[in-house]
Amino acid sequence: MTLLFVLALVVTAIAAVMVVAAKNLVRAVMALALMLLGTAVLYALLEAPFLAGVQVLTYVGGVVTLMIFGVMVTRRHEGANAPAERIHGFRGLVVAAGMFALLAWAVVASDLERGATPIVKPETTRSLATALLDDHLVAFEVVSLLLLAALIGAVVLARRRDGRDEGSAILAAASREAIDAQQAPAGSAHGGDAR
Amino acid sequence: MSSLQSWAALAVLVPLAAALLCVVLPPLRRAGKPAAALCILASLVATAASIYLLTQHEAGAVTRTEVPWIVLGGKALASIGVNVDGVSVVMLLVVCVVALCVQVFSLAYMHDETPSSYGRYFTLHALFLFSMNTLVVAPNLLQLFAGWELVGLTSYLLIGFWFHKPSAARASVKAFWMTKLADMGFVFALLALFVATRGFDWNARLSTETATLVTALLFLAVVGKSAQFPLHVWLPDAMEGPTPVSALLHAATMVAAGVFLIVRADPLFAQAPATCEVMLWVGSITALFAACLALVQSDIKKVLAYSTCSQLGYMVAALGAGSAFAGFFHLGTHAFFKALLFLGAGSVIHAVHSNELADMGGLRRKMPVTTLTFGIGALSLAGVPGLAGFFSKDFVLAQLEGKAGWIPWTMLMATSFLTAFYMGRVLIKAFGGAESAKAHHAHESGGAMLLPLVVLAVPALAAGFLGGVLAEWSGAEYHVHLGLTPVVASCLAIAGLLGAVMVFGRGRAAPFAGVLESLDRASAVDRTWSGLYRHVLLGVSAVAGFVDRYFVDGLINAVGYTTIESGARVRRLQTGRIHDYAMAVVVGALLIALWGVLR
Amino acid sequence: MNLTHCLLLASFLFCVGVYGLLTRRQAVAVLLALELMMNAANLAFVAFAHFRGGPGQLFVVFALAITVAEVAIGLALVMLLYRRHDDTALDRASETQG
Amino acid sequence: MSHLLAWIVAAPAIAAAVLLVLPASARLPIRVVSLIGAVVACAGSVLVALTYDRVAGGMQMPDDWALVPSLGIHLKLAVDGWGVALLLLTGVIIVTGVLASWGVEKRGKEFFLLLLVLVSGVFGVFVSQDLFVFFLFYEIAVLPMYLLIGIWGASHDVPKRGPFGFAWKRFAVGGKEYAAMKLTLMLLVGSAAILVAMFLLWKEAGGTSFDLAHLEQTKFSLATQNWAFPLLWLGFGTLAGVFPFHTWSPDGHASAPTAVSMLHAGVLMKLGAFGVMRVGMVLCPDAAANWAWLVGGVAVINVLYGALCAASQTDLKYIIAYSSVSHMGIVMLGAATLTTTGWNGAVYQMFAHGIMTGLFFALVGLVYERAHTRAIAKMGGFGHVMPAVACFFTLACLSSLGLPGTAGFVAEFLVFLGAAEGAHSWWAVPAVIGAVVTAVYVLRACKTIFWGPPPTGEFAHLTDARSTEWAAPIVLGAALILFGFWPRFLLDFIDVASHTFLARIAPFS
Repeated sequence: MTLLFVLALVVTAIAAVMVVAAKNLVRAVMALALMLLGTAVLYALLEAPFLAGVQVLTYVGGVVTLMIFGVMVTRRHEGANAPAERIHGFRGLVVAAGMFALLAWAVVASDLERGATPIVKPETTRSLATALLDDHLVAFEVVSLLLLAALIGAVVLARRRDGRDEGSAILAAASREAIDAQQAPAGSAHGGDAR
Repeated sequence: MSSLQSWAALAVLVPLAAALLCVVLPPLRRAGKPAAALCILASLVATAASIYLLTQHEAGAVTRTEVPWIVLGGKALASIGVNVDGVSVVMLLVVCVVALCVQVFSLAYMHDETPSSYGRYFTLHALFLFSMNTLVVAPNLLQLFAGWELVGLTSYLLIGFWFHKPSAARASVKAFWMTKLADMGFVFALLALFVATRGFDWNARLSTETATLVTALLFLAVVGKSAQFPLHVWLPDAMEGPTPVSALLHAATMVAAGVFLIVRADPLFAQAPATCEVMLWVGSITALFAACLALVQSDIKKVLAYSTCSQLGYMVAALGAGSAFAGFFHLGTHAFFKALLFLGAGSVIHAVHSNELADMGGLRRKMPVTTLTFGIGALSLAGVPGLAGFFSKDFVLAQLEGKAGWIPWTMLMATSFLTAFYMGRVLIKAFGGAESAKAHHAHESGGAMLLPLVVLAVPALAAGFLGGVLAEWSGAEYHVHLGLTPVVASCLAIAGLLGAVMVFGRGRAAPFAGVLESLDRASAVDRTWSGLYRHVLLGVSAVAGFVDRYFVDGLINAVGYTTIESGARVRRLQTGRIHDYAMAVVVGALLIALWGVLR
Repeated sequence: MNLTHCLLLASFLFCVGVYGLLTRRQAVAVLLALELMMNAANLAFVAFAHFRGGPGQLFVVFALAITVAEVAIGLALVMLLYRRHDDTALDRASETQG
Repeated sequence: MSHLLAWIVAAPAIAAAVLLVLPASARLPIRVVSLIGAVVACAGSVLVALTYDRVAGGMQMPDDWALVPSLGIHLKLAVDGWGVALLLLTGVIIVTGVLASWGVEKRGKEFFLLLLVLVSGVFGVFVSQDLFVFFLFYEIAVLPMYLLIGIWGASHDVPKRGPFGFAWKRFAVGGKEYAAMKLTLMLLVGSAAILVAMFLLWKEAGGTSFDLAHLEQTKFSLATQNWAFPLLWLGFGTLAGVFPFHTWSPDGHASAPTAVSMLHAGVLMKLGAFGVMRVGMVLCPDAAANWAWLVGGVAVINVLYGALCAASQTDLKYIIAYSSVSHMGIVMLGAATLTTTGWNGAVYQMFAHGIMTGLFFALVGLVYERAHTRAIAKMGGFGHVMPAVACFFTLACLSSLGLPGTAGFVAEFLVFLGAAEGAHSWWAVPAVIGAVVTAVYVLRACKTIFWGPPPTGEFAHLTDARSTEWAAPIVLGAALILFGFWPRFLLDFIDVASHTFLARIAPFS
């Protein structure tokens, strides 16, 4: 059991680093998917099977695909590799490392293991469901409203006012790019757009 | 209020009514002649009232009525009213008579003025008479101060009557500032008196050093108003005003207000011997100093101005010697003959159209009456026995002989010689000798100008004999005795006159005239005053102005500037990029966590 | 496998997410990093629910819902950003500069 | 007549409301409506003066409307001796002010609207007996100044000099916008100080009511008073032109149009002094006694320093603005003496100086409208072309230098007496010297402008005062002489109130 736990742990960690360190956006999203799967395994190990399932369904299924769409649609002419440059690299690292040091010190110093009484009644999906649907029914309904609002909001935000759809924008971009290539064959215009 | 006070109040309020009428009804003032008539009528009423008061007044009686002017918490802090006693009655008569003569004289003298300025002239005269009378009949020092300042105001307005002349404008402002500077003393005296006695009465019993303080401050005001030594520089410049104004204000009445104040506040001065000592010396110095300068003036009015300065020095010296009556008697006689001299000079100036003695000469043939009256005035001033001047001046010298040291006595003796000498010079230069070009077609002035001269000549001759009556009224002892002083004084007077005839008859200059002329031109005192004004006062105010505009205000501007500047700098923090904001959030969270942990 | 390990992993994931948030230029990459951080939090919840009991899992359910909503809106904003700047680099959009 | 005080305060405001309705092009109706508003208020204050029972004294003609009962804020109006005098002053100044600005061309409607709002605020302050409403009206009186100076003002350039020259980079010192901004900001900082002190006192008095009578009854601890009084003194003092915070006044008045500077120098600065005495000194008697040396010391600086600054100015309006600072110093000096004579002198000086400055600024407005320059060096011999203006200007000069027979003398002499008999009698010396320096710069200005040979060139055809322009000089000039010859018309009112208020301080001073 611990072997599986360690394995999942390592996979999740590496995937997380990959998400952040990947040069190519698509690879980053794939890494995120892997990380989410790793987490789902961990949930299962921590006797939260329902969550693991939900995790896999919503995240890996929904969110990751959504991300892929996001990446693909918002790319002009970099082609497949969709570079993701980094800025303030060093400063970000220092702050993140500082935060991790603090959190890690807090977790270790609070010595959680001492006096850890084993839990008497394990949390089952049944008890989760009853908690969700009768104790916290109101919260449940509110969350559904929230999701509906998010849904409508996203649609309204992203609607194109000028009636042309996304696809045509990409086609227009691609055709423009083709013309550029003919006129300036030796042009370096790769990757970074002229800032 | 018994009839006496109502008459005195009349003498004060009628000129005020005339002045207010002229001010409130501009058409009346602009018409000129009607305004003059109204003002002269007011002066007539005032003179009649003063004459009536004189006849009704019995010796030694003091009647005073006061109306509360400022009432604080039920108690009358200050009050105004009328005070009729020997001194004020005589002074009222002197003022009103001289004022009437001067106003009648001005009718002709100012006839070539435009009607509106003619009206303005007489309105100011009425205002002056009101102020002088308020001062004369004042029951307490506060009302006396009010009259004092109002007289200063009318002097400012009348000196600057021809305000189109820049020199007249400067002279009037100079006169007002110098008297206002000196009046600061009067204000401090009133404050000290009020603190000591919660009142402004001159009969107050004070401790000697408070009395000395009050009287010294009052004397400072007198030095300013009566043009004593350090503060006399404004009087010669005041000759810029029309000659009748110089006659009335700057010879007979206004400048005498200072002496009148000392006579009025005699109970206070009696308690302060130290101040009297100072007065004695300042009076003597002024008398001698002014007499020397009078000797070298080429302008006839300047000669008379310095002569007034010198005679005022006499009166102040007499008061310093402790005899109030001597000063007052000389004040009375001096008012008459000095006014006569000035009006005489006015008549000559009117005929010759110039103030310079050089333009005059041999006028005795063309202007007999003026010559005669001017002569009487000059001899009376010189102190020739028998005339008014002799009696009053020698009485002053007699008082001095007894009480003061011999130095002031000798100084005043020298002054009486010099007085005779410079008056002789004026007589000869103006009326004797050959006719100058301008004097050739001069002609005698009209009746309106001659009548006042004649009227004033009478007291110049006879006033001396009234000494006894006056003394009895104001309760002082007076006797004419032929001791050493009167004889020496009259010999000096006659010697002065003869000397003038010998020296100026043959057209030669006075022996040490050169020195005096250079002294006069140098006018060290005048230059120090203008230097004080221009460099000290304006200098300090320029510094204050700069400090206020560029330091105090600058500080406020700097505060404003730094606020805006720091605002601009802080604004640069908002870069608009999300990463910076994210970094700020994370670092902030981290710091709070650290603070939580480390605390 | 105990609570400390799980929490250590959760904080590691969280800090990696923070690193990603601070350093990535592309808007989508930042959203990914955010996703990472949210998951770290959920992991911690589940770990506590497992080792100490309590309604940890319930929180996770709601957290999931909220995260999904956030991603949807995030991506809509990214679309707008792209449409306006032809590029999803976040530091180009600095109109709010003071 | 019931609700008289309410009518006085409301009349200008109602007129302003009516103005809102009128079209901007209706030139004459606008002016007539504003005049009616002003005249009603002035007539009301005269009626108050006539019906005020001098013997009884104290607060009379009370009106009371609850505004915010929970906090204890009532629109409580009543008038005391001081109020009568200052109402009269405001009434006279607003009527003459409206008449003096008959010829305002640019946006006349808004000008008169703001002027009337301002003056209703001033009326409110003098009669309100509730500290909160007092402060409310105080703000109403101060704020319109910003627009009035900013829009209708006149700017002039001030050369960049001195150590703080860098500030010129950020704003055009001397411009009308600069003057308006500085004036408003400094007065608002002052109001902030007042607000703090106000709540301090309100809290200490149990936090139930802002009524001044109630606040007067509570015995404030010395600590609170030692905090509240300086705040109130500096807060109200800024408006009264107390020394370090007076620099808004010269710029403000020099840039303001005629009627605004008449109202501001004439009445608003008295608001500050009234505030210091009525709120500061009456509510915090011990602190007033403790700090009297400072208030008096600064006032003495005000008098002498203000006079010296005025003597160095070349711009006519600046001379008069600095002279206002100097004369307000005399008011504060009178207040600092804590003697009945001093206090009566201070309030009488408020009245006398209000009239005097009103007259000065009205005449300066006349000269400026004709000669279009304020530099006295360029002028000369105006007495020939405008004799009436010359006469009234001389009268105003004489009153400001304290000549007996004018209101200025009575006020200044009472303050000098108060100072002499007060604790620090040496204060009288610089005050009197200040009066002499005033005589110097005032008469010098008069000589430079009105005396001298007749003007040639552009000034040859200048005309004397016309139709409505006669109102201000005649009314104010007559007031100066009337209250100079017979001060008891006003002094009896003021004296009654001074006694009641000073009784609270007497045991401490």
